[in-house]
Amino acid sequence: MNGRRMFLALAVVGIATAVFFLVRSAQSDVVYYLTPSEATERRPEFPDGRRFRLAGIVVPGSVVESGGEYRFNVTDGADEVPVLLVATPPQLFGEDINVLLDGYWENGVFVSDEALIRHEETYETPSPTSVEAAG
Amino acid sequence: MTKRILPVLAGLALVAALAVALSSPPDVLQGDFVRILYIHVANAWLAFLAFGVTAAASIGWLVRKKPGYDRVAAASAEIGVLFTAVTLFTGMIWGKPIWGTFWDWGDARMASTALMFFVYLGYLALRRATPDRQARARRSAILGVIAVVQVPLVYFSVVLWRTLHQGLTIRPDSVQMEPAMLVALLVNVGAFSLLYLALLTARVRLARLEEAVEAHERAPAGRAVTAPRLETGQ
Amino acid sequence: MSRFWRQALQVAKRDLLVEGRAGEGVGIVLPFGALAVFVVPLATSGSASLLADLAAPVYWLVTLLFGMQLALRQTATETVPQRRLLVLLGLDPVARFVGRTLSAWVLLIGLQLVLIPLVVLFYEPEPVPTPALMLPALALYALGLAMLGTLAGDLTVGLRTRTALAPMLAAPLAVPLVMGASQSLISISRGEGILTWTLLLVATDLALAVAGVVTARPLEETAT
Amino acid sequence: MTDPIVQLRDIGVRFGTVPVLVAVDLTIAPGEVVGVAGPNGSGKTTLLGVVATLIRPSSGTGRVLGAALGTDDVRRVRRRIGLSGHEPAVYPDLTLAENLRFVARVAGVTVEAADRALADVGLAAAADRPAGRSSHGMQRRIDLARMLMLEPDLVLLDEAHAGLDQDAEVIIDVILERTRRRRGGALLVSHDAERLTRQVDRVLRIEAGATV
Repeated sequence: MNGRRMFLALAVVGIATAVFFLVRSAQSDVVYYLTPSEATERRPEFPDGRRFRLAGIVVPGSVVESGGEYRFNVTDGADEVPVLLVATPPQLFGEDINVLLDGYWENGVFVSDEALIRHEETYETPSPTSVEAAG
Repeated sequence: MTKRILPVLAGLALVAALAVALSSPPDVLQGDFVRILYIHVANAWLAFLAFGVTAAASIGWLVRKKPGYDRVAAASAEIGVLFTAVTLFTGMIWGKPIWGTFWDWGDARMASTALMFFVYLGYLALRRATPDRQARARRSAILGVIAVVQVPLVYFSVVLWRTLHQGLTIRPDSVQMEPAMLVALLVNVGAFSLLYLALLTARVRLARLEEAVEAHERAPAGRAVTAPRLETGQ
Repeated sequence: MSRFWRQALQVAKRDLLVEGRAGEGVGIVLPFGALAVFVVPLATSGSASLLADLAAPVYWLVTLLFGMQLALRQTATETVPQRRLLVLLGLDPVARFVGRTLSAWVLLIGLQLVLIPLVVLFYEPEPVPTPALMLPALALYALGLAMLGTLAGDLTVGLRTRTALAPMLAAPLAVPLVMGASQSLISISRGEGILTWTLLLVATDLALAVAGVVTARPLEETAT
Repeated sequence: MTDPIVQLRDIGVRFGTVPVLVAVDLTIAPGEVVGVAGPNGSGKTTLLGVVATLIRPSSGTGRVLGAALGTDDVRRVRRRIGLSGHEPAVYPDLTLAENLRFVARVAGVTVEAADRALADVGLAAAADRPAGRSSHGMQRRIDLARMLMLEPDLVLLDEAHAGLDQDAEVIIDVILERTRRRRGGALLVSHDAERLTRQVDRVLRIEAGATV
């Protein structure tokens, strides 16, 4: 029965260690989405047409709409990526909003046909100024 | 007496919670949609709690072998499945206007919550499939212990993976929420906790009554066998 | 060799000997799984690129579902008199869990090795740069499924609805395994690291092993 | 060594809400062989399960080979209990010899002892026959061969005479004789009262879950 205890102790330590490194490597390794800097940096890994997801903040003043297509830039504070969105964006889409785009590179432009809003875990009530700004 | 008080309290609390949720200020980004969050989060939290109670009661049964633990484990799992279903449903309603989609397969939180739902559906199926009460208690207690492994996986999935779902709002070191909204959330969590308690006690009481009916005038098996009413003819 | 490992190996050997005689896994489950691999192309439009994309998902689906069939095969299900006999022989319930897992593991690896060439041949997926890198993931995946199959089988022993119930209990719990193995394959074909997914598989396998050891004693009583 | 092999006091067993045993008292002294008789459904087989430590009593107290029933203590003594139930405990896909050898290896007994026991019960010539394609009587003999091989201190036979011919009867006689000599105990359940009284020291009657 001592063997049983020893195994359980070792296994729990093993699970803890595995989960610890899992969390660490998951944050760098697992590509659910790329930030604009990562997307620029790892450009060679994603040839034109290969799909991935890109997440960033819509740069204020960059949104141009024409015939149901939207052109804008997304940023993570460091790099900016030009985006062409060929779909109807969600209700909350707008400047300074965190978006998650599904698409691929095409001649240096990220072409996306699906946009989702990624909202942060912070919740705020509108301040008087922002209410006016939202209009 | 108490069996009347708890449902009434839970009902009043739910009305109050709804009032607070509707009167609380809108979110700067999400506007009025943020009100769905109060119900969504309260249900998700109670689903975790319910499955945690199932696991604890399962361990209790394995150690003590008292039928009371089994009743609590079963009742809590049933309520947990119900709350998980509400969580998934409200999450989808919320996701459409906010994220722009009902469901996203790449999202670890959504996928793992759906899995948790199926794990506990399996738990209930196992209970239904086992007629003998002792065997049912033992088998479901074992599964109740194995299944709870899923719960932390769901909770931490947003930390483990970069997901569409937002991270943890309420963390030990900071609460990233305006006080008025936090109050609304806490009132809802409180109200749904009362609902959970009311449902749990009612379900446990029902289970006890079911068993009493079953046990009513059961004679030893041997007493049901009498001498055959046949004679050998000459 | 310690008493524990002698008992575990005896149980594993018995299971494999029974399988060798009855042939339920090799003769029935395996061909049935292979048939499932053939049905998918028949139900598609015949597009080669679509089939190539489907190769991996079909492979994981078939190994999961038919792997469960294999682990829960009827001929390996111990009857009540057999279980009672083993209990009275002083068989350590943990050794029994380990032995049953080992035999199921061997059969599951066999299933995988048969299905891989079939899928590659008939679906023509894009070649993986270094296929040997998949071996640890496949082994860990099969090990996890073997433990889950053993646990689910013991939980449902003697129940009338067992054939559907046991896979239903095991399948959702198997998802971290499927995820770890399938994402390993995707990472390898992209030339990325597989550390994360290997860790996920290791953590899940260890958690299942702990579950198996902890529940072995209470499970022993389900059959008596 | 005057402690009884088995001592049950006021044992009750319920399956779900159905009581199967309600008040059973039983003592087996060292060297004693006890028979159990009673009509269908009276709880004979359940009683045997309780004595074998396989069925946990719902009420009452009992000790088997010194271990208190319902506690983990029983694990220590299980190896010394031999049980032959209604259905023989054999693997139909394994041969008769393989069945015994598997048991020998798990229990930590030599393979030679298994082969010797097989010959002792008269199955040496059928050693390579799959158990599933052997008759019920042959399977019962495997159960008995196991008792010869493992020499349990507590022998439990359910429907001791079912499916056995006169030759095989001798095996039971030998097992009981050796058990008596070891100062072990035995409990036999049978419908055949005549054969039973010949082999046992006393007969216990149970009716509707209670000893009478």
